[in-house]
Amino acid sequence: MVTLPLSSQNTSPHGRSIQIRNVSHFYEHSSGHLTVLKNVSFDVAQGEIIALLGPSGCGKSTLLRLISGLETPTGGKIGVDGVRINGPSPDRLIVLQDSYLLPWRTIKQNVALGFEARNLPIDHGQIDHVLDMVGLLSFSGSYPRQLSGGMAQRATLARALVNNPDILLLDEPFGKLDSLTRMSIQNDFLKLSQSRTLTTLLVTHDVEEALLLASRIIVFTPRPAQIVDDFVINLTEPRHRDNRDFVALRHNILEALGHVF
Amino acid sequence: MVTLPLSSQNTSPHGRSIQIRNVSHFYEHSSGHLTVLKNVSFDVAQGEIIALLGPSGCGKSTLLRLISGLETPTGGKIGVDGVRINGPSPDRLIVLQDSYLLPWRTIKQNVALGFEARNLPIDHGQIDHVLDMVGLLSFSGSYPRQLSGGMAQRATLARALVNNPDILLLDEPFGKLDSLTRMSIQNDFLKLSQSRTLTTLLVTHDVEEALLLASRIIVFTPRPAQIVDDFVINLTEPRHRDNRDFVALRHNILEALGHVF
Amino acid sequence: MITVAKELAPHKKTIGIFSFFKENYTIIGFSSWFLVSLCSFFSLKEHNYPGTYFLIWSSLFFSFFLFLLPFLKFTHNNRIIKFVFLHIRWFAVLGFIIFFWEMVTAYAKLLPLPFFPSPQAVLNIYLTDFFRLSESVLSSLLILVPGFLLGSFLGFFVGAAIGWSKEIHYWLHPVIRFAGPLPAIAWLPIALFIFPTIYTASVFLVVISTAFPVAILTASGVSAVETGYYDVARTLGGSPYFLLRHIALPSALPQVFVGLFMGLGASFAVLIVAEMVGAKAGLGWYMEWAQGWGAYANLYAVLCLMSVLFSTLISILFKVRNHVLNWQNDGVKW
Amino acid sequence: MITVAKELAPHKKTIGIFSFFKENYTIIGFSSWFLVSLCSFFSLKEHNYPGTYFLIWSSLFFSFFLFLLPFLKFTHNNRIIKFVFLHIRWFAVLGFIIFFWEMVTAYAKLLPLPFFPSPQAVLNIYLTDFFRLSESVLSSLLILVPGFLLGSFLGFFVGAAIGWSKEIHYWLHPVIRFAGPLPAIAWLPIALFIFPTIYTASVFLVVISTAFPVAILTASGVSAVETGYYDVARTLGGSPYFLLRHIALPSALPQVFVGLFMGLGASFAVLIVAEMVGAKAGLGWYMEWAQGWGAYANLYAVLCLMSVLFSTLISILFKVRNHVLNWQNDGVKW
Amino acid sequence: RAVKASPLPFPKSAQGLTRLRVSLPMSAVCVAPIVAAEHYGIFRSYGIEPSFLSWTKTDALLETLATAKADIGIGMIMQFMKPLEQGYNVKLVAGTHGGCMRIVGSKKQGISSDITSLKGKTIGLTDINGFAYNTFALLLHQHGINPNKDVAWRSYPDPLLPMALEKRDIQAYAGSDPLMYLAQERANGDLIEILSNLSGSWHNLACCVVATGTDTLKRDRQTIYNFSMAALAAAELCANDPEKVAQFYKQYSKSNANLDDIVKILTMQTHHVHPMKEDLCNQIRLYTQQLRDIGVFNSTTDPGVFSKRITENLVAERRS
Ligand SMILES: Nc1ncnc2c1ncn2[C@@H]1O[C@H](COP(=O)(O)OP(=O)(O)OP(=O)(O)O)[C@@H](O)[C@H]1O
Ligand SMILES: Nc1ncnc2c1ncn2[C@@H]1O[C@H](COP(=O)(O)OP(=O)(O)OP(=O)(O)O)[C@@H](O)[C@H]1O
Ligand SMILES: O=[N+]([O-])[O-]
Ligand SMILES: [Mg+2]
Ligand SMILES: [Mg+2]
Repeated sequence: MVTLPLSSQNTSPHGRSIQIRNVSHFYEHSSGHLTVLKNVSFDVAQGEIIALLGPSGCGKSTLLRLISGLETPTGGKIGVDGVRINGPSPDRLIVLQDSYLLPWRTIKQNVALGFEARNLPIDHGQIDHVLDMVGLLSFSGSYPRQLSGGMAQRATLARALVNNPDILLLDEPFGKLDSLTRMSIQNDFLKLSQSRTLTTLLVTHDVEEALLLASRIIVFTPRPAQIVDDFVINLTEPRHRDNRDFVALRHNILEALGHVF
Repeated sequence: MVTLPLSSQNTSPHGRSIQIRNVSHFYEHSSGHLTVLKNVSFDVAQGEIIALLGPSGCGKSTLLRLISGLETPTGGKIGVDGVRINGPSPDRLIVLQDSYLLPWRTIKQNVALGFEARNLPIDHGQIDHVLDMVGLLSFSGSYPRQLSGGMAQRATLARALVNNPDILLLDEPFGKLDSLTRMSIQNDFLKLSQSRTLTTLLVTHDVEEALLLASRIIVFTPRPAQIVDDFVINLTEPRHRDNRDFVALRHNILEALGHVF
Repeated sequence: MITVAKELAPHKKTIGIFSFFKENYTIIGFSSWFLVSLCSFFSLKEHNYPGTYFLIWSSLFFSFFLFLLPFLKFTHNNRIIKFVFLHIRWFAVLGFIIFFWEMVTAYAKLLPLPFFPSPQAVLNIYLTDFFRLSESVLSSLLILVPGFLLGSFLGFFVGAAIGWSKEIHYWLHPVIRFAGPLPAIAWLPIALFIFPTIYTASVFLVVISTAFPVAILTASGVSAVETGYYDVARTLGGSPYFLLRHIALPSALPQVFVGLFMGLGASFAVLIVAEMVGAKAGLGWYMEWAQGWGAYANLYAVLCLMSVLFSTLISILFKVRNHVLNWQNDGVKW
Repeated sequence: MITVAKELAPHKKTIGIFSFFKENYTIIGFSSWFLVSLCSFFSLKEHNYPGTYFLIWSSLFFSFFLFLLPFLKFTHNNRIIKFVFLHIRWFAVLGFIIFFWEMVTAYAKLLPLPFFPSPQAVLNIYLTDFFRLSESVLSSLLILVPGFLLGSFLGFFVGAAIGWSKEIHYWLHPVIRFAGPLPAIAWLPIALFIFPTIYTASVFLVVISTAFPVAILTASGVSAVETGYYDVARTLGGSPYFLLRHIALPSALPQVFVGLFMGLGASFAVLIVAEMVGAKAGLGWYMEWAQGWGAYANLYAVLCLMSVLFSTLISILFKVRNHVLNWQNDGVKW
Repeated sequence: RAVKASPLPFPKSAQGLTRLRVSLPMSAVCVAPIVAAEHYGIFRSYGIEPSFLSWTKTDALLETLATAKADIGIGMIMQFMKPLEQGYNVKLVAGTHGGCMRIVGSKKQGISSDITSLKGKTIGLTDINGFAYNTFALLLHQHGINPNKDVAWRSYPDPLLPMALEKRDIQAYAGSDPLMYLAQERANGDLIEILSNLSGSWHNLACCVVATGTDTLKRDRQTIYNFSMAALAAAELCANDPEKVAQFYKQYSKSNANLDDIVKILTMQTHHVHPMKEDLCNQIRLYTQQLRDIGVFNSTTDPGVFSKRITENLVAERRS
């Protein structure tokens, strides 16, 4: 792994590769520090889909928050295209674990939030297109409280996708969907990310989902999260659950997780 | 299928088998009826674990609510051990899709709710035992808002199990758990239901979960829900995902669902 | 809940309110109001003034309206008839209450006058003193409305500032904590001292009695916003102003309306007291005037008028709230 | 958020409040209070009464306390010192405000007396009129506390009944909607008429001014309970009483406390007005008395006392709420 | 209506005197003759032993009479008028004296004895709708000044009125004696009398009246008549020898007025005005007319009918 020099100024307009160098993080609690990440280092190449697996509470969401710039690591550096990040940016969007749809806005207004936040004209065509993709076009006038958990999750995804980010940080984005909807959304997502050479970090609990979507799978220890294993996935496309290599990889990954557990 | 005569008086103290006869149900909306179930008939033998599969919004949760007695079907009859049910009963517990932990009670106090509701002395030993089983013993003093979605789901399960019901109606009880916790809880649940000859109806979106746990799988059409298929599962125990019959059954069930979809 | 309107089959609704018992209530209602009419007719000899005629005719009209109600149900389905049907039991009982009141005052004279006037005497005030009463309502509204609006804005902005900025919170929160609980009425001597006219002093009192609860509740609301919403807006590129305008304030609105509700209630109280001090018109002035002349019928008339007016103003506030917060459905009910 | 206390490593906290700027504020605070002391010392010739001595000594003491504060920080960590450190900037500015007030009144005499008394003149009231002031506080509390408690219980039970029972809602909701917005002060003539003594009439007014908002908010709270909670309790075998007692009421408590907050605020207002009318002691009476005699120092003294007292009462209410609703953390902040 | 059992007569004292409970404002100087009359044995000579209940608020006066807690009520005529219109069940039987209220204004602030100088000014009061307001609303109206539009009224506790005048918040104030009298004394000639209910066409009108319940009249008209005559005798005593009355009354005076002041006030008040019978009725007709004109009374109230209805001609009835 080559350590890139990370400078503080923004040289590339569109970041696509991510560098994570020796990142550590702790939270301050009333009575002391809680270390959540410990010396995590890895690189993400442009267009990669990396799945992050690890036990509950190990620090996966924290890592995504750090990369998004919502929080600053207490140790180490995070860069995009070799430039150290400095706060959140709409080029590098995070979809949080909880949906946080604004309850006072309709679904469509929620999806339009990115345009408004950046003072851009609202692209209604694009919004409708994305809503259609996640199967919520007929709900664009509904309020979040009228949606099921799975629908809210899809709306959150749409709210991010509509902004055409270069990097997408997804925190268990399909966790609340039923199996059929999940399959269809996973397919759509795969197509989308292939066509746009989107760089994606995907936190998931579902090993099969990771195997179906990711080009690399990183497995973490329990808190404080450290990398246990880093699987590069070279399955024949289209991937299929019953494929032999698939089943073998699942075994290995579950074992890595199991050791962890 | 033999139609049992359903009398209105309670003859058997412990109901374990369930009879569902021609059950239909509609909800009244401001502008008309919304039919959710249409002529659903099936029987559940004592000790069976039946998984109910079907597309989102088809009426699975409604069926469980009807069996629990929280709602009365607008058509047809539901019986337990041949006796028509008449409102909810602690012998026949439902675990709702949303956790509904009382936010003003600690987890332990939430689990003790059943004892209090029936004016029974609180069995602290039993509560701790069940909390331990779902891995929440160290959280017994926490309030629901301090729990993650998965933990809340486990607490809800504990709140039902502590009452030793004869019939358990579970509405996607493991949906929010991470894969490892889910596996461990599924195993515990399997052991528990075998040792106690518990009769279980399990709504799930996860076909593999259904195949791992159920003795029968019933697949429904979209709303109004009607039975499409009824699979009896005779896999070699312990069941395993990579088993040939398992894979074949999964195919068939997904097909049944797919047709539906 | 998922919208299902599209798939709903239209069906004939069985309307429960047209049931046997409800129809019986129309008969009971008819009887009670007819009795009121009869009783007030016989009181005409001693109570020969407009209020009595009005009571006779209006109760007669209403009793026959109730009598005809069951026959109207299939022909009409308009809002008034629905409303009356929904409250039919109340109307029936109300008829008996007024009949009873009529009996013990105008007819049997069991209670001493002028303390316990008859219904027609109170009604008569509305007819004969209409001009002064409406002048009073107008005059009170001229204090209340600008004061409430000004106070709402002031409270909202101060509250938003306190909830949003740690620095402003540091400096203003102690002020609010100590000055806020002081009832606006306690400011009266100071207000009269500072302000040139009673009108401006009264408006000032309404302003502060509204501004304080609104500020406290707005500050609570803004500071209780879930950080997740801010996170979402920040990643999407929102500026601090965007966060305040599009996240903090809308999210605090339910609390703001609780504050407005409190403030409006407090305004009524302070309005009445301020007007008692020296206004030339207004509901508080009228109350004081009626009390000063020992005109009890006028006193009760203005109390009823006040209760209807204030109730209506609160209803308007809640209408506005329900419109603004149509995405919320578990707030305070009115 | 998940409890992590067990796994936390203990560590030495870097306490931000002991920063450079904060220490400078202690010097500024010291100076301002020292100036107050000095200025009041030079006013002794013309203001030779207990209030001035008290002001001299207390501001001197406080200024030296602030001066020593930076040296105390390592030896002590008690609550008072923490509190002062936290509010050090406020105390510094407060010193300047009082110094300024002192200058324009006692020293430079720029403002006309008796309308603008000096700080020592106001302080003097507390020292010389201590007995009557404490009698007034006591007398007001004797109206307020029983009235508020009674009103709370009444409002809670009526509200619970309205929220719980459709039938009770049908009959009582219109009454609440019309009588509720009427400020309790409007009941004053009637209360004085019905109740034998001013004391009972005042308590009655406090009762209704508390009961109405509590009833409205309790009813809202009970009727807004999510049905899912009822479902859970019903399947577990809960009786209707169990549902009311263990689901509806606890779930409505946050709303009930908003109602109690509103009611307490309204009680203060009604208390003051009721006492102005004809009581022989009490804070409202004292205010009226002070105003009547043009005793502005007394007026400001009683206003300050009222603001501290009322603020304390509300703080107590919020302490109780935070204790009862320790499971909730997004309610109204005080 | 069912015929009521004949009511009980008034109780007698040990000396055979009829006991009467009289509600009156003890601290108002104008009732001094009544209070003194008891001391000087006038009531005894009419066979009456009165006990005095003091009232301070109109409600209290009205209520004691309505609920028969007192047999006789003495108060300002204006306190009775509106309740009587609304059916208050008492009769006015006599007037006790003429005016006792005045408006005084500050010369420094441009007030002169000309009533029109009040236009656009603010008048201070102790009670915004007390009987001072009620009285002067009428009088101002009579002098062509609209009491609601041409002047402003503002209430202050009575010790604060001079302060308010000094602050120029008000230019005049209205009230009853001894307050007005004392204020004038203190003001070194700045305060000038503008209007009183002794002035102009009101000169011979009664200010305070004796009222009694209709049921009380049925019990014993003779005693009520005797009381009225005693009150008249007391008023005559006062008119002729105010010093004698003041001497005894001094102890009841609320304000720190000295004997001389009380005498002067008593002299100013017209204690020889004490109408009964038709005179009283006519005076009330006049008041009624004026109350109607300023909108306190309903326009449908007929002054002639009303004044007959609410007064009782004790002498005429005595013969039957
Ligand atoms: N803002 C915060 N302040 C303090 N502690 C936090 C904060 N956010 C998270 N934590 C703690 O940090 C640890 C890691 O949290 P994180 O959400 O990153 O885990 P995760 O791997 O995403 O877990 P899950 O799979 O359950 O989503 C947890 O123990 C959590 O309690
Ligand atoms: N109380 C209710 N009143 C009116 N309509 C309802 C009610 N409960 C459910 N519905 C409607 O009935 C339909 C079936 O709901 P149900 O919850 O039974 O579906 P489900 O199969 O459990 O779906 P999911 O898999 O999403 O949980 C839905 O369209 C829903 O909107
Ligand atoms: O503040 N409220 O809970 O409505
Ligand atoms: Mg996470
Ligand atoms: Mg469901």
